[in-house]
Amino acid sequence: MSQSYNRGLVEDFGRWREFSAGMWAWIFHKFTGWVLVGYLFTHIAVLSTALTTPQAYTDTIQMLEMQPIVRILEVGLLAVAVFHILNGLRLLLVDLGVGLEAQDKSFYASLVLTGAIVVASIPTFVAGAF
Amino acid sequence: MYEHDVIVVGAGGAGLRAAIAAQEEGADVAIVSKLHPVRSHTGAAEGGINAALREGDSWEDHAYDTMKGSDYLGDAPAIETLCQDSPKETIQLEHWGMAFSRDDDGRVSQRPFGGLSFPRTTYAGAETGHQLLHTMYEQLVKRGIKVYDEWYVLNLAVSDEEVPEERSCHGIVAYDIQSGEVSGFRARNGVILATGGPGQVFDHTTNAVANTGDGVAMAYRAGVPMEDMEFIQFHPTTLPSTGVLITEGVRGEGGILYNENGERLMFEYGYANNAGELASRDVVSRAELTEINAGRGIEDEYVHLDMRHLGEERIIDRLENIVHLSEDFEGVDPLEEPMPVKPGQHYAMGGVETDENGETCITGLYAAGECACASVHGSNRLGGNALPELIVFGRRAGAHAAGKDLGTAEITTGKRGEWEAGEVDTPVAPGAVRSPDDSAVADGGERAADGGTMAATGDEVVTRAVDAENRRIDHLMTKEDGVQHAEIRSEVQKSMTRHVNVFREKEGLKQALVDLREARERYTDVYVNDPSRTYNTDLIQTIETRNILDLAEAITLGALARDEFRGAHWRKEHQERDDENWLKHTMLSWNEGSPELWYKPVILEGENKTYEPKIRSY
Amino acid sequence: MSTQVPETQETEESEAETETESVPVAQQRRQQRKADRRERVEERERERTEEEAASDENRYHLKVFRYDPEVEGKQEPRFDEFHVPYHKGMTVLDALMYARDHFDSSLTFRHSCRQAICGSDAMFVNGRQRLCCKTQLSDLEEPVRVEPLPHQEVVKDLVVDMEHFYDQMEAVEPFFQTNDLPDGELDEQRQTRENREKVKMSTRCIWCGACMSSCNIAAGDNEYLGPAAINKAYRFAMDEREGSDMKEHRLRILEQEHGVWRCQTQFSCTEVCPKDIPLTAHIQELKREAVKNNLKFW
Amino acid sequence: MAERYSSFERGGRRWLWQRITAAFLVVVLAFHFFLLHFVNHADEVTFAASQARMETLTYFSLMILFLVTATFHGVNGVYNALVNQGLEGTKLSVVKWTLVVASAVLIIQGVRTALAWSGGIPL
Ligand SMILES: Cc1cc2nc3c(=O)[nH]c(=O)nc-3n(C[C@H](O)[C@H](O)[C@H](O)COP(=O)(O)OP(=O)(O)OC[C@H]3O[C@@H](n4cnc5c(N)ncnc54)[C@H](O)[C@@H]3O)c2cc1C
Ligand code: HEM
Ligand code: SF4
Ligand code: F3S
Ligand code: FES
Repeated sequence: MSQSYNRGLVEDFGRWREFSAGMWAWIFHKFTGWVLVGYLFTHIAVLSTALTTPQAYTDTIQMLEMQPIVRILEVGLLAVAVFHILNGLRLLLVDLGVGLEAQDKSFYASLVLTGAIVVASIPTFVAGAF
Repeated sequence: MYEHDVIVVGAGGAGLRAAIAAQEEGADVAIVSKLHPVRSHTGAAEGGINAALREGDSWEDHAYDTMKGSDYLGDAPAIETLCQDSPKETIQLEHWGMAFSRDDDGRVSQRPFGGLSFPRTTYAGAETGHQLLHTMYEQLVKRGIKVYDEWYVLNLAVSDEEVPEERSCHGIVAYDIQSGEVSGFRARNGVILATGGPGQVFDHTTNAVANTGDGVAMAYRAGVPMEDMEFIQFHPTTLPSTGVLITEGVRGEGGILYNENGERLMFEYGYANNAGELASRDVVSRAELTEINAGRGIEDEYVHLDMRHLGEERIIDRLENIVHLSEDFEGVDPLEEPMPVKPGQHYAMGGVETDENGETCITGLYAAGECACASVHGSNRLGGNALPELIVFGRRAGAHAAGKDLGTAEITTGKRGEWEAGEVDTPVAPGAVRSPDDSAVADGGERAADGGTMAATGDEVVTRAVDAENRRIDHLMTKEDGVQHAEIRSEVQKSMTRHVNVFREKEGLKQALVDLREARERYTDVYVNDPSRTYNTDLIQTIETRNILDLAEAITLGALARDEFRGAHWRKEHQERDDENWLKHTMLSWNEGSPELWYKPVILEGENKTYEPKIRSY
Repeated sequence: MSTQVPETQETEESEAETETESVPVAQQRRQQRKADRRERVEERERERTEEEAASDENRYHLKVFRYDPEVEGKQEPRFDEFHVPYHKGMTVLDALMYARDHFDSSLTFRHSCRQAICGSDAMFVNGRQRLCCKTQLSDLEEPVRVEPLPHQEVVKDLVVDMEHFYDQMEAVEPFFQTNDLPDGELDEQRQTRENREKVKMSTRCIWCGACMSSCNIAAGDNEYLGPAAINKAYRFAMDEREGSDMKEHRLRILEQEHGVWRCQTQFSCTEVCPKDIPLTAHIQELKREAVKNNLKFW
Repeated sequence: MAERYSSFERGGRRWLWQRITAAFLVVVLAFHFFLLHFVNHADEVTFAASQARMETLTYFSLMILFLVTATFHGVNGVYNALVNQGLEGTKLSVVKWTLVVASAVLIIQGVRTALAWSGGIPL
């Protein structure tokens, strides 16, 4: 077909407003998944400072944990992880064919629950950094 | 130029079945269709397929019912073929996996339908046509049959001997809608028309927008007579605002018709004291309109069809689709309230004259399905008899075209058998507009009238037809100003619905002819606004409109000529069926531009018995 | 066939080609004249409609996507506005037909049955895949924006190329196959009511392509079979009449890389399907069937 | 027609493993977070504390398993996402092998770290 017209942006991004629950869930899950892999790699990199000397490890960790920004990022990580877990559970249920009609509600529930858990955990997470 | 053994025009139930049959006989077959096969209007059929499958039923009973339903205008050999082959063909569909509704014992379900003496309408929910169409398309995919979809067939390539019976068909000319290319298709063995109904002749119809009767018009202009065109079935239960059909299955299951006063009209006013709602369609349609005209209609427009008493479970099980249709297209939830219904154009009993093998009087040209008239339905079709017609005659036409010997047909085609000339008094001359300039090209009515002296080879016939169509299209496309088809089409539809509807009277019919003449004249000035060769629906519809004109005129001429009341054809001036004078088929031949009316007798002698016309009462 | 990567450049080139080479001069002139004339007519029409729109509030405001690779002025996609007089029960399809028949006969779209069964008029209406004939105008906010189905190549105006969709539908062996048919040509196969009930919804598909168009995965991965084709396979895989050998064969087809596993349960297919087919549920069931089927061999 | 697509390993094993690892991860990840942020506070982490935990066989093997599953789950998820975006052919294989190598490096590095803590497999 030579007569084609690429509607590119119009159709891909112009549509985000019209995305439905399932699509958002997919996007968030993807996003959180990628953040988690990213973190996994960083995490191991940081931990492997233990390979040089024990002191180097302790120093690195303590230095990092002292920084408020790291703590805030950790809260972010928590949010990401919690959402990924909750929505992951939702997806597992969907895979089992359970509650398909309530798929949008369960997505909203994951969001709300994530929010709640994160808010509740903030004190513990930032303790000692500020 | 493309070349195949057999070319099937149209991919509805009839076309698909024909293609499969031809392929089974070893032919190289291709389908050319203006719609992708699954878009064909066969998909809209709801009710079911009549087939005598069960103990206690027999094809003879089916034939008897059909003959009676036809008001004795069906040809017995065609009817008997239909009823004999239908069980086998229906089971064939089952073997191809069609998802029929099932009884408790796992066999296919059957239900009662109007005009049937046995519940023999085999169904798949209220979406039988959809299931049938898709099942057959699946077979097509399985067999790898070539489909040229979104190719609009413009015309047939027929040689031009003086007498139609001596002509032969060598192929078709088609227009690739996506690219705008005009191409010839050479058919070595035969061309099968399966282009469906002409619903667009009317404005309130259950038919699709694509049902413009192209095949009938093409065959007509090539010299094949149109048969019994005046018999148009109006379905008694269509939704008032769109014409969407509410299947007869609703009444088959026990749905009841009420007028404004909440009276069960079929009994209250004695339209059908025995069969009630399940009387034949024409009877019910007239009953409704009589009620409405007598001021007992709701909003003076429709009556009510109530099925609430059947209970939700049964409704969902058997008629679920109806619930959706009524909600989506009329905003009425039939589980809660009765559905508004009124009669709407539904089916054309007439069409291209064929014999029971699907062959027309032109060698190598076949027709099957709604566009054909082997005369199974006579003056009125029974519900559930069209789908078996598609598969039975589709198969026969396909097999015959591919060279299978089906025996000599008992029905004669063209003026080969007994026939008599007819006459009708028209207010204006019907037929092609003779104009001095090249507007006849726009008409598409031109035929190189060299009387067959050129004795062209098949290829030449096709090439010549391609040239003619190219000229027509160029003319339409280059013309810069004029009338647009939409105006003409809507005028024709309005006039037809007003004058050639359920109730017909002489003056109205004449008025319709006057209107049609005017429309034809305007059509010579038609032009296509869209200059594009890509997917030009403006052009396609302009050409379709021409076909609509031919069919509308044929319907009206037949209706004016037939001064009796038979089946679906009601005439104000003639309230009786007249077996003495009218046990004959109305035939109309194009005759180089001027419609020629003639008649041929009905065949009432069946295989074992002769059908005696009886009073048709339900 | 890709809807993803048609490089704009290529498109431009081929357009240029159509312009200069393959179109005969006469045709070009003809087009030019028509274009001029059309412009005048459109101008008039637009003025008129605008006037009428002002005078008559009972009109629906439509914004319709226009594009034609061949016609000057339409090569650059644009939206045209139409003000269509409203009557009760009017659908988007009715409105489009009205606009075509009264304002601009070159407005192009597929449609046929007007009753949600032919599947030809799925379009992108107010940001969602819908069947136009089944969508009441009164359910929509104005202006009603009508666009061709996303993720498919636009042929012209609202017409998209469906070839790819058909290819996918036909890739799953969409036909009944069984090894033991009854002998007699009048003997039917038996099927329980329950089993027919199970496949019932899946048999309703009308090939409209709405689901495929709404699925982000299908948009990204052109080889993904897509919800409609998987549903088609479901229709046969779950049909008892085919027998267990066939079922296994069907699961093999579905299990390929671009088969069921690609589905990310976005549910948008299920949401847009005009025939209310529970597509996601069917896909998920097939995933589980496939896993079960394979566990047998471990 | 269908043949066109049947180039692939059967069975959706990766799909199934993605679910199995997910189910496992829910538990372990929750445990992990809980242990390191609630029971022990993040700012108190030292080599010694980690060492103490790692020296138990159960904890050690759990962490190794955690690492492996998380790596598989994460990397496989990324791979899937790329296939979903229509990546194919050579590009896909390149990405695939890069991911495999990265996972290997990750796991090796992780195991080495764990061993550094526990001072050898804690038997
Ligand atoms: C709403 C409704 C319900 C019905 N219910 C029943 C029922 O319950 N039982 C029953 O027995 N009958 C029923 N009928 C009647 C029956 O469905 C039709 O008569 C039958 O489907 C017609 O089939 P066909 O194959 O002849 O034509 P169609 O299915 O209409 O197909 C026509 C084909 O021809 C093609 N075509 C047309 N013109 C051209 C051209 N110029 N070039 C190329 N291709 C062309 C089209 O693309 C299409 O593929 C119903 C009809 C309607 C409208
Ligand atoms: C260490 C932790 C985790 C990491 C790094 C991780 C990473 C990922 C990634 C990258 C994806 C692919 C997303 C995509 O692009 O589609 C993914 C998918 C998924 N994750 Fe996780 N995840 C982690 C934990 C979990 C947990 C605890 C669950 C729990 C329930 C989970 C459930 C899922 C599921 C079900 C998918 C598949 C989505 C799909 O393909 O349909 N993940 N994960
Ligand atoms: S599954 Fe539904 S949305 Fe998809 S093609 Fe079929 S009918 Fe259309
Ligand atoms: S939208 Fe696509 S991702 Fe799956 S659930 Fe439907 S196919
Ligand atoms: S016109 Fe047929 S589905 Fe809408």
